[in-house]
Parts: sequence; C-alpha cells; structure tokens
Amino acid sequence: MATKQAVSMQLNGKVVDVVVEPRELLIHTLRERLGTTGPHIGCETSHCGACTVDLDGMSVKSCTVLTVQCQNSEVLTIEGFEQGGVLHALQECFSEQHGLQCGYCTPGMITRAYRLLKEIPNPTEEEIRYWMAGNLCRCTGYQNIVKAVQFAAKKLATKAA
Amino acid sequence: MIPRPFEYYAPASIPDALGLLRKYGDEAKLLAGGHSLLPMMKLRFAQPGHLIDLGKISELRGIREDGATIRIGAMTSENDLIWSTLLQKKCPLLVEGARLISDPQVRYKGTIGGDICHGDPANDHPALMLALGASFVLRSSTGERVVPADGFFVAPYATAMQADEIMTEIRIPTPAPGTGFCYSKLKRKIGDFATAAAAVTLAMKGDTVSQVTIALTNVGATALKARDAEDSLRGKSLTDASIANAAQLAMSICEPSPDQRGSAEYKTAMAGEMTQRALRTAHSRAGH
Amino acid sequence: MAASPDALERQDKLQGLGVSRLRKEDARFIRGRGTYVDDIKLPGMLFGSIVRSPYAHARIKSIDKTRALAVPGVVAVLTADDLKPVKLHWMPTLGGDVQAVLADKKVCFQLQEVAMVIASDRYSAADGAELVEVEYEELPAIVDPHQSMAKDAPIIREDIADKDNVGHGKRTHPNHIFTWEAGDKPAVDAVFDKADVVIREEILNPRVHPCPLETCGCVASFDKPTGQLTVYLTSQAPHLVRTVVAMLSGIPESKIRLIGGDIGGGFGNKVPVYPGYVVAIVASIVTGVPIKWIESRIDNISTTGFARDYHGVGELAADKDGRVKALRFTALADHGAFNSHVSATKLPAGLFSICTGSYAIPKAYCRVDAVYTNKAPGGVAYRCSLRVTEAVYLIERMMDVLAQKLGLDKAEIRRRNFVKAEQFPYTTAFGWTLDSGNYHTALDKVLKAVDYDGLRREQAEKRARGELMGIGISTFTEIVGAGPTKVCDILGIGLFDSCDIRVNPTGSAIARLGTMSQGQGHATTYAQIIATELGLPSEEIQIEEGDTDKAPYGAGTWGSRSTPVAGAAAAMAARKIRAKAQKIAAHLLEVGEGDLEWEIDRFKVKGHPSQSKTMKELAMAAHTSNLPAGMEKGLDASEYYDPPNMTFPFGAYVCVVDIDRFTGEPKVRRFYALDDCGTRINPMIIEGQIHGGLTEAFAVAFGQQIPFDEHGNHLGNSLMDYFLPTAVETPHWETDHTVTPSPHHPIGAKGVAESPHVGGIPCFSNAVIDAFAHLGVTHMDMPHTAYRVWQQCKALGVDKR
Amino acid sequence: MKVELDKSFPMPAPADATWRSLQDIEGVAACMPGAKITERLPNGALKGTVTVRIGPATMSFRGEVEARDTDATGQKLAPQTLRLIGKGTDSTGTSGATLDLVAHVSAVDSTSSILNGRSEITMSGKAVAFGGRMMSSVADQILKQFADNFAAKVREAPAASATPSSSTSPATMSTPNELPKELDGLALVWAVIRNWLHGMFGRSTP
Repeated sequence: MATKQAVSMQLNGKVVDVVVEPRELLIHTLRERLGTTGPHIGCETSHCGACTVDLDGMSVKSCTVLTVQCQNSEVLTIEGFEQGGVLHALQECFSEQHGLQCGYCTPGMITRAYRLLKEIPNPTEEEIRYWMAGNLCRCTGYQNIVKAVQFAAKKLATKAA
Repeated sequence: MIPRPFEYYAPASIPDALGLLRKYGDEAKLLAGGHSLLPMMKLRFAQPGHLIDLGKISELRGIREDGATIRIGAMTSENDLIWSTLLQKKCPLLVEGARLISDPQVRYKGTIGGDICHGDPANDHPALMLALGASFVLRSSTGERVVPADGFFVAPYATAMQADEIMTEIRIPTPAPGTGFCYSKLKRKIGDFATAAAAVTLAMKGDTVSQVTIALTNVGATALKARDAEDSLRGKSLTDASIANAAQLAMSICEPSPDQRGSAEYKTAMAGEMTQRALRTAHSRAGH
Repeated sequence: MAASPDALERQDKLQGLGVSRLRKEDARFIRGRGTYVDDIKLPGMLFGSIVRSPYAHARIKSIDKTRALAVPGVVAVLTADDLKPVKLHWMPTLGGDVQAVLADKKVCFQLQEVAMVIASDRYSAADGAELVEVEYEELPAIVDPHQSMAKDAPIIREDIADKDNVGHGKRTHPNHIFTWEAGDKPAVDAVFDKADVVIREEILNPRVHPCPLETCGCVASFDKPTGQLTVYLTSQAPHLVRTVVAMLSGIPESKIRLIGGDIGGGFGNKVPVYPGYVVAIVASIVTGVPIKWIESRIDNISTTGFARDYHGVGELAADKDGRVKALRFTALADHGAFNSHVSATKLPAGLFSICTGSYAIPKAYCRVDAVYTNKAPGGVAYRCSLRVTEAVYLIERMMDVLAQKLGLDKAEIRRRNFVKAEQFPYTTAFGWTLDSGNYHTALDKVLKAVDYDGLRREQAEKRARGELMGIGISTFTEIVGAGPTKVCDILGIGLFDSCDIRVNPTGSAIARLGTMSQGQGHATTYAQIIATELGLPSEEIQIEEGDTDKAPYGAGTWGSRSTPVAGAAAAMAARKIRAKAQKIAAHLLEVGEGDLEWEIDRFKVKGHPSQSKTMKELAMAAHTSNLPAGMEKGLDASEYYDPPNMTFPFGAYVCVVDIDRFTGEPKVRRFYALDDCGTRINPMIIEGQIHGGLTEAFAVAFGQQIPFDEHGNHLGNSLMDYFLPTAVETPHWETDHTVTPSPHHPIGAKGVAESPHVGGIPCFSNAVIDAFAHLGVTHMDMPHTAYRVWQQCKALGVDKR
Repeated sequence: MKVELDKSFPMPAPADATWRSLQDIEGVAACMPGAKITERLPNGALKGTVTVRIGPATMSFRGEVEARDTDATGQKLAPQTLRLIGKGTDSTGTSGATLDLVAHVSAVDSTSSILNGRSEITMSGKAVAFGGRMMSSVADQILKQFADNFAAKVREAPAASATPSSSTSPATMSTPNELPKELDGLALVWAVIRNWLHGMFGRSTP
C-alpha cells in the first residue's frame, strides 16, 4: 500500500479536499468520492472521451489522469455548467438540436465543446468535427452534435454582444 | 483497469527530479503526459514503484526562437505546438504533424518530449524530428549533453537516453524561409497510429532540389531516415519518375510488422505512397 | 375539413403524434444527472471483479485463492465450486441452452468467466483478481465454424455431448446446435434446374460487436431479513431477466425487483443474461450486502453479446430479363461456445426468412446450420431484429450480383422485382405477410433526389480515367415488432407487450410499459401517442419503464419492437380510457354515446359543438359520484398487446463512394436515406435514430470485426483496433421519408431504429463493390478497410500510378 | 498464436561435449534470457520464472519446464536429441505461453558441432490480443540469444564432466556466470509487449 496523499482542488468552483492513494484515477475520485457522476467511464483506455472534464483550461480524459496530479487544479465537470438555475447554452442546444440519445457521452461532449468554443468561438462544421474527435458517440452519428455546437456558438455570441 | 500501487512525486525543479531519479533508480519512471504510461499501468503491464511527474516543472515548457534555432521545452504539449504562432510561421511541419497525433484531449496532455523519449516507432515525433534535423538536450545530475535525433532512436522503446537522464529541450534548426514541408499520414481513424507516414522537408533552387529530408513512421523498428531516397533527389528536378524512384528507395528500408492495420507488404507500399504524397505537397509549398 | 384556429391551437398544445417534440429525457442528461448502473452506490456495497481465462479452450486443473484472499479488502473469491451447492454454476440462456456462470471444470472461450473476487472497492478487487492462480491444461480450439462439425473435431460442450437436442431439433454432432429450414426446397431446386440464369455468391457477415458506450454491469442487493432481491442492471429486457433469475434462484418473481435505470446504449448487447449479473446476485445472497459488477471495455467486446458471424451462400435463379424466379440461401452460423442469445423458440434462426426482401420471388428456400466454436457466445445483436441484417445483406447483395451478371442497371433490376404497391398485403414465399409498402415510389424519389443518371454518367467518365467511384443502392424491407405470440416466444413467454395508464383527477396521467429505453426517447414518444389518443397534453403524461415492480410485464426493447408492440399497447390502453370517458361524457351531457364525436381533446355533441366535455373534465368526473349507474370509479386501463403481425418498414438508400486506389481508402461522398416507417410519431427522434443507425452501419461496413487467431486469441478487442468512428470519419447523412402506414397497427406506425443499420450496411457494400464492378468484381467481404480494398486494387492491378 | 522456428547454430565443442551440456536441463534453462529456476519437482520437471523488463513494461511468466524422451508423435527421440516442454502464465493470469523445443546435436569435427533447434512457441491471452504477430522475428532473436548463451556455456564446460546428476539441488544449479541474469531486450515477451504497446498505448507520451 502506497502512501496516501492529500489533494486539494477546486471542483466546479468549490474547494474540495481528498486523501487518496497515488494510483487513484481522477474519474474515480470524481465519481466515487465527490459525487460528480456526470463524467462516465466508457473505455478506460482514453479513447472514448466519456470521462472528459475540464482541468486547468484543458479538456482531459479523467480516466488517464491521477488525482494526485490535480493538486491546486481547477476542475469543471458537467455538474458545474448550470449557473443559478440557468443552463449553459451548450446544454440548451444539445437538447434543442437532439444532440443526445442515451446520454452517456453527453457530459463529456458538452464539456469538450465548452473548451472548444473558448478556443474557437465560431467554428465551422469541419472544425467542430476535428476538434470533437476525442469523444465517441454511438447513438447520434454526430450530425446533431455538430448542429448543437454551432447553435451554441451563435447563442453565446449573441449573449456576449 | 486499475494500476498497482506506487509512490508519487511532483518535483518543482529539474535538479529535484534528477535527485529522485537517482534515488529510486530502476524502480522509478518519469511521467510526462501519461497517455502511454498510465494505460500500461492500468493494464498492469507496467508497475513502477515510484512515479516522478514532470508536470510541475515550468521550465520544461515553452517554445522560443534563439538565433537560428527553435527551442522547445520537452514538456510542451502537442496542443501548445499546434497553437504556437512561432511554429506556425517558422516550423509548420511540426504543427501539421502535431495536428495528426491522437485526439484533442490527448494533445492537451501529451508532450513532445514524452512522445520522443518513449521510443515508439509508431509515434509521430521521431520521424518529424529526423526530418527537421532536430537534436535533444539530455540532462543528468552530472551534466548535460546534446544528442542529434539521427541516431537517437536505437530500437523499439530504446533510445540513446540513459536511465538517469531527463530530456529537457528539443532544438530544431529554423527551416530556411521557403522550405516546403509535409507530414503525410495514413491512419484508420482519429486516435490511431499511422499505418505508415512520411515527413518531408524540401527546398528548391529553381527546378532542382537543393535540400530534402524524408523520414518514415511505423514501418520499422524505429522511425527511419530514408537516406537513399533523399540522396536520389538532391540536385535533381522533381518529376513523377524521380518521385516514384525516391518512394521505391524509401520502401526498400521498410520492415514493418503486420497487424490489424495491414500486412507488411501493404505498410511498405503505403510508406512509398505517403512519401510520394509528402514530396508532392512539400514541393507545392516550397518557394521556387 | 378546415380546422378552426381554436382547434389548431388545442392540437398544438397536446404536442402529440407527428410533432418534433423535444425530449423529456434530456433535462437530466444534459446536467449529468442520469442514473446509470455505475452511478448506483448503496451502503456497504462491495465490488466484484471477474477472473477470466487466457485460453479459448482449456481444462481447469486447479484454482488457488490463497494469495487473492490475503489482499487487504478482499472478502471472498467465488468459483464454480462455490456456486455448485446452490446449483447456480450453470444458468439457462434465452436461446434454450445452458451457460456456465463460472467455468465448471473447463473454459470454452477466451476471457470466459472463471472466478469473481469480491472486495471492498474496485481497487482491491483488481488487486485480488490478478492473484487468483488458475492452472489450465490447454485444449485444441475451434475458431472456424466450418471446422466445428468435422469428424475428429474436439468436443466443445462436454456437458451436453450426449444430448441429441438442445432446444431446436435434432443434433448430428456434439458441436452442432441446430439445423433450421424454411421454404419449399424441391420446388426451388426444380426452378434452379431450368432457370435462364443462376448466380451464386459466398457472402460473410463477420463477427462484430454493438459496443454501446456504456458496458454491461449490475448492482445486486439481497436483503436477508425480507428475502427481497433488488438488482439494478443494464438490461434491455428487465422482465425477461427477472423471470430467468427467478427460475435460477428459486426466489419468487414477486420478491425480485429489477431496475433498468438509465442505459448508456444497448443495440442488442444488453438483452442476454450474463454470468456477471448472476455471480453478483449470488454473491449478494451469500454476503447479504450489495455487490456491484461493472464490465471493462475489453471484456465487453470480448465476451458479451456479439453480432453476426454468419457465413452465407446466396443463390438466385432468374429469367433473362432479370426477374427472380427462385431464391436459395444457406448460412453457417457461429454461435460461439453457448447458444446464449435471445431467440424465439420456434425461430432459432430468428427472422432470417425475411431474406426475400422487397421482391416478389415466387419460390424460396433457406437453411441455417448453427454450430458451437471456442468463441464468446451470442450472435443476435446490433440494431437488428434477429438475423434480419444477415438476410437483408444477402438479398441486397445478390440483386447487385444478378444485375451485373445480366448487364442490367442496379436500380432497374430492383424495379423489375419489387412487390408492387397494389399487391399489399403481400405474402412471401416464406409465409411472411408484408403489411404495407410502396417500393417503386420510394426508389424513384431517391434516384431523383441524387440525380442517379448524372451519377452514373460521372462514374462512366471516371472509369474512363481509371478512377474508382461506386454507387450503392439498397431497397430493403425490414421485419420488426416481435411479435405475434403464436410464432414468437422466449422460454415459452409470448412476445406481447404492455401498457398501463392511470389518469389522475386533474387530467394528468402516468403510463407504464414493459419496454426499456436505451436512448430511443420513449418517455417522449409514448406520451405523444397517448396525448393524441386521450387529448391530454403530452407534457402532463409521465412515462415509466424498466422497474419490474412498477411496470407491467413486457419483453423489453430490442428488435425495434417498442413502437410496433408497446406503442400499440399504449394506443389501445388509451382507447379503452377514451371509451370509458365517452360513456361518462354521454352521461354528463345527457345524450347517447352515439351522439358524441371526438375532437382533439373533447367529446362534442354532434350538431351542437358548444356542448362538450374535455378529457380533463371527464378525468375529474371519473373520480366523482356523478357517473353512469354501475360504472367503476377512476380512469385507468391496461393493455397487453399481442400484435396480429410484424411490421415491415422499408427504405431506399443511395450511397456514393470514391476509392483512393493507391491507399485503398474508401470515402463516402454522399449518403441519401429515405425511410418509410409508417406513421411518424416524432420526426426529430426518427431522424436521430436514422443518423445513429447509419453511423453504426458505416462502422460495420468499413471497419468493424472481432478478429481471432487460430487458437481463439483475440487480436483486436480494444477501441484502438475495434472501429468506432469519430465525428471526422462519419459521413454527413441526408434523410427523407415517405409514409405508408401499417394497416394493422393501431396508429399505423412501424419500428424504425434498425432500418438504417439493416439497410445501410448492404448499401455501403454495394457502393464499394460497384466501384470495381466494371473490372468484373461481384463481391468483396466486409469490412471494407483501406487495407482490404487496397488488396482488391492490387489484385486488379489498379494500384499503380 | 503459434510460431515455429527451425534454426541451426555452430557450437565451439565436439558433439559429445555439446550433448553433455545440453543434458544439463537447468543449465540449459539458465541460458534462456531472463529465466530463473525456482524449484525442482519430484517428477523431474523444473519450476521457474521468466522476467522481462522493457522500458516501462515488465512481464513475468511463471511456469514449468520438463524434458521428454519422445517426440510429438510419441516416437522415441533420436540419439543426442533433447525435447523440452515448457508452459507458463504471466503473473496477472491474463496471458499464457507454451514452448515445445526439440534440440539435436550433430557432429562437425573434433572442435565443433551443430546445435539444431526446432521450436514451437504458442502464446495466448491478453498479450496476443495486442499483436503477437511480431513473434516470429522476435522468437528468432530469442533463439539466437539463447544459442549464444549456450555456446558460451559449452565453451566453458569442463571437457570430461559427467552427465549432470538428477540430484542437483536448486542451490547448486549451474549458471554460466558471464550470462546476463536479466533479460533486457530481444526476448519473446518483450516483443509481445512492444507490439502491444504499438497497438494501444504508444500514444504521444510515456
């Protein structure tokens, strides 16, 4: 048994403290210790992106990040998107454009799209497909996901204006 | 899919990291972006007793130009390479290559140094480094040495780097303005390794090739520098025939392993095809 | 009749049939608040990790638990010997066979379940699992089903070696499962003997896996004091699983509660009962605490619910004008080591005999031989009603082969053979009665939309330049909605489905059904059906399914059966309520029932439209004392719907593929899909289902297969090799529709989600092969990977510059 | 996944001497890169481990090796022929390997001989899943490494040493001292892991 380490991070705007074995994966800490079960486990080999969270301004697959690597980090999961009862534009648009079916990939998709729109506020369809390619969906065929991200980009631009 | 237990360290400086490396020797492993090592640990094929995370050492990150050299910190992420205006302007081959690596999430974590040090012939940076004539700065507690990429890759997962060394920097001679370039990569899907890929830089003087480099990914025990193919083109004009001939020479050094991507014959043929495509594109991008 | 603005407004408020209503399910999913099985956390819950065999066929000589038990946190290690005293080491399958829960003396496929380590958390369970020491004696393995029935073939299933029947007729070899035939063989043979043209092609549907994004798993919780067993699990058919668990454990069904919760995609992978579920249940019964078991991705691809592995031979006899006179299809089916997949007792090869497709073929015969191999069990899965993909693939491929043989256009050959609109209902040579269809119209609409003639001209120009471009057509007929209980049952239980509706006094309602959504949007669409039938807003109709304590018995969601069967049950239950409401309305309005007419949300007195009672008013009235004499209070109804027939959705698809002859990469340039699923309940959801089905078809056609070496070792069972396309590879889909309602379904609807998968796969293949048709190629097996297509280019010498 | 190899290697000793060395099963096993014998079983079989480290990866196989005096068809072996059957599983229980080696010594002259080895290596499980197809070339290299080690042993062996007695205890097992104790590269398992890494984990960074 390896030495447990204390890790303090900001999760969806709140400071949380955990004490974990170094081998504990971020996805397990989030889901099993901190009650954020939005990010899901789909492949465990960092292919599917269902476990995507935003870590210090990066989209990462939390099945391939150790919790101990996140000391003093800022983590955003799907649970942190709704603010004061108001949904994020991406959440609205995924529903409005039917960008989800079984819902399993959705938290990872939305979280990834969030960072994409921060980096490319008005992406083309090709750009969305390229920059969302780390997230697999088995249900939608991606077409409505692309639409959802495009609509969200417009919505966010309008809000910002 | 759970790793075995290990101790974890996140040193804040290179000397601290080297100290830990010396202390734990064989039992220690360096952690860069983690997208090769952690999955192996999760499947219990790798079980280091001590994991030294280089992620908190800020001096290992960054891209700058120093005279005629581009210097890239070994822990610079693929994503940082892609968005670097310096690289986009001065070394677009590296940007093109990085864009073809894995997927967006992996590129946020994955680092250029990690990709190189892993010594995997399927990784993309080794061939890019060979094509760019890069060299690597390796530091140990006894000093620092600079090793050229050509010769660095010894065998699969074996490089010239010693167990007590840390790669700190990648140095790339800034390509001359007007140098054409291309990384042509055939893969089954996003996130896959190359079935075969070719990295090319090419400079023209009028109608003749004044400078050319060709390096291949995943068609041998290491990334391969296609010297004969390069030699065949230097000082010649670029025609369908000379390109086809260069591709043949590139294919002649390939010894790929068959797998789900295809047979050795297919991979070899694709190395030739990617070489042709990369040469054509590089030519179209080169200043004349 | 021109509807009044008021009526239109009322209609709109219902958000009923035909409206692209946004999904009710989304509210929780977009917030990350779905409840999937791995989200369930119960007090004191332990975690199970399965120890699996590295060999495809081996005898177990010994199992040593000592080191595993010494790991901190490990509570128990269960093996077959531990399950034996309670007789739970074997279980019945949904296919009439038995399957080892934990390997009993031998393993019959790689990664078969050998032991389960129970520990305080998944970390200790994993630590324990690698320390269970199992000593094996390797045996020769059968990987190729063509070798299964060889004289000296090793016997895979010693447990049933001396049984001459495993539920589906006489066996002729220890590795034989069944032989099933349909049609009139002598008559077919006679036609073939005299036909102008006969064609034959060997056509493989390789072993693939549905690979939903969520793997399988469960949380089993047995409460010793009450004897109540609660199981949260990833099941598309919770009621069927409950029945199996009851049969297996002896616990009465009334004390077993199965909860489906949210399911992260199923596609047929989550129909069977898996050993992991059973061991978790047993472990919970033994320990008295909840046990969670969650499958890894590699285990999911390797061991649970694969699809296909059908080795077909297609033969058509036709006249010189291309009119098909007879069809003879056979298939060798590799079911793996256990016959485990869901299959109707009387239809061991499922609905394979739908293989006459959309065509009026007078004589037909088919035969399927199923065998055991040392591979994981399964075969029926993947967005497909029990072998329909295999059947449709064969006929759609064969029509192309015939066209090529005769030099006919591939659209024209279809037109010449289609069942004509006026022939419906049409009974096929195999006895299926196609309920409705309009095939010519659908095909013509699609050809016009894509400018088919223009595409053929472009193709001719490209061929002249040595370029490879293919145009694929698929005009498929699906068979969904299992099914009429006279032909369809599982373990003797008929495949009816059910709906139970309760209308509250204020006019809201709750409906519970025997199906189980895995992303299809049932909570949205069932409410739309009921909304239109009852005139109550769909927003106020709550749908529940998947909890066996609440929902009425039903066979679950697979084979596109939800709309055809449970959707019909919903409409029928609603009609019972409306009939009762009509009586109440007549009573309140003091007129005869016959004096009333229904309009959107109310009964009106004919000729006196101002005299009316809305359904909301009637709902309240049903809970008062002012009811017709002798009438029961309340406004509830249930329906157990036994469909009179299957439904037969159809479609016409066109795909355009460009092939890079130097790398072999096929690129789908265009895909146009016209689907006819009868009455359309929610066009938005239908379109979403079609996008998804086409994407899965694309994956099957262009990359998926589960490869093995000759010893039964997996060669590509992770997501690196197993092809799940990303947004980059996935083509853009164009969708279209016609509407030909089902005459026997209460609202005229047919299933739809499988059509794009079933019809899409042959369309892609036909396009790829069409690119080589001018070079004499009539068939290429899937998957059409760059490597395989390049091999074809190379064989033809077109890979050279 | 099965690989068959048939290779011949020159030995720096006459046939009799080479044959004597070959009969020292434990010594032969010790020539296997990375191998360690841990126990002699009553039936004459040996228990041992093969541990391989490559870069970040380690795989450890546990198993048994025993000598047989008949070939695969049950025929008595020819003179100066040895058959070894080995099998094992890796320490996580997820991969298996078997080896069937027939080694035959033939005379050349008074100072040299030829060792011919025909081997059949079969791999199972997780390791194969990620690409045992490189096995052939690597098994080749292993055999060569083994032959080098064995040649060194033959060179060292005292000319007239008796056939090793079966009572040799593990503590006194002969191990040629100049041989590497741990395999560091071109071994079978190594290759499997290497290919496995290719297949799956050789992403951008370690």
